[in-house]
Amino acid sequence: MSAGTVQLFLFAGARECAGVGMIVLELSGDTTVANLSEALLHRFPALSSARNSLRFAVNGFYATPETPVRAGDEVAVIPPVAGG
Amino acid sequence: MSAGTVQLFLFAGARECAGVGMIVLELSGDTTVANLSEALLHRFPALSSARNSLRFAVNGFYATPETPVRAGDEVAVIPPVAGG
Amino acid sequence: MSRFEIWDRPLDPGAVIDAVSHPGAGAVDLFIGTVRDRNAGLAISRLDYEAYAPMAVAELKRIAAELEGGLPNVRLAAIHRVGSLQVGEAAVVCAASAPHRQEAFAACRQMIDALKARVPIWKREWGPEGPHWVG
Amino acid sequence: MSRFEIWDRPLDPGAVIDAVSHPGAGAVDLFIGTVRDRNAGLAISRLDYEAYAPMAVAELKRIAAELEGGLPNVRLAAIHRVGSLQVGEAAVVCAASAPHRQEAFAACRQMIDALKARVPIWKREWGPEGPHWVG
Repeated sequence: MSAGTVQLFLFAGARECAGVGMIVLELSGDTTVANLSEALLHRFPALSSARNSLRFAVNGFYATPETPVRAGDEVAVIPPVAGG
Repeated sequence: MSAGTVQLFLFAGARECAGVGMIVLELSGDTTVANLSEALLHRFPALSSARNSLRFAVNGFYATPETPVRAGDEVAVIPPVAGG
Repeated sequence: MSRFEIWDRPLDPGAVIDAVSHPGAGAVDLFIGTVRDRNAGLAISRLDYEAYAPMAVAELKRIAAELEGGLPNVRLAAIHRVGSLQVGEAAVVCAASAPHRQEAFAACRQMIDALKARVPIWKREWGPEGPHWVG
Repeated sequence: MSRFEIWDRPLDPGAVIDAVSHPGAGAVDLFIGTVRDRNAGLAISRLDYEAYAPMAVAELKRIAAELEGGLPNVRLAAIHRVGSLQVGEAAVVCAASAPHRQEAFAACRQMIDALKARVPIWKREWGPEGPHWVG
């Protein structure tokens, strides 16, 4: 049981699509990246078309859908990167 | 028939081995790089042990033993290169 | 001292060369990625770069640790710029040093390939039809 | 403006980068060959470089023309130093620019490989048993 909140940061096209760079999500019970992804897409349906290209990071590491998320974690939505 | 002289430059180990950096050779009749190589080794027997590793250049281009040499040409003895 | 950084000012290739140079390194390979005047046939006027900076630095360090594990005696460094860049400006500079050139070339190449695949940095291209995010 | 030169003073990587940079080049690869503190297991205190300078410059230009013929849109430059160099000093700097990084890496690598095989430059190594010519 992980109650509390996490900060979820959005970047680049995902940020522009959502219209915000950070949201705070409430955790209820055991939560994974997949759960947060669902909550995010529910809140911002405009992100749905990009959903297959989005990756997530938890505390600065790339995560899988199964990665657990706990109160106080920093989660990030990572659209396709294009450095260099 | 190419009468006259050519300048022959020596570099690096070949220069040290011969003890000079430049010699002037007399041409007599049709002359090739092979002829100059023979004349050079005759004059500096100490170069003989390195003869298989020496290359020659005529007027700034790598030459073959058959390359003709004419009066006024600049010939160079090129020991194994080691730039970089 | 290897360095992995995000800068919001013009990059300095000399700083990246210095970061990997040492007396045992006979070879340094440096890569500079610059803003081209066109992409996919379209004229580009500028590029805006954005980074998730703390993770970008951490990911650069993880890439370097992985590569240095496979290529002993290699040292790596990379600095990426963010903000609005004009054509010709450097967006990224990365370098690898090694005793010999084969390893320096291989490590630098692998560093920039991994950076482009994994490091959370994005760019918005300003072309004839306005801006759009690349990728 | 590509440049191929022999210098008897410390090299400047920035000058070589500038020589190949242009608005259509998205990638620059730069190689620096420096004097290592050891070679073949022996401690090195310095290296003396000697060049047949007019032919060395001509041969560098011929190498570049050959490579640019096979890799369109690539630009090359190289400067080699002569004289007495201390450990850590750069003996050669060469660079290639191209629209994309694959060609820049390939051209820079081929340039330095050809330079080492063909350009009339020699070095005398000062090791524990005195000086000897390498090669």
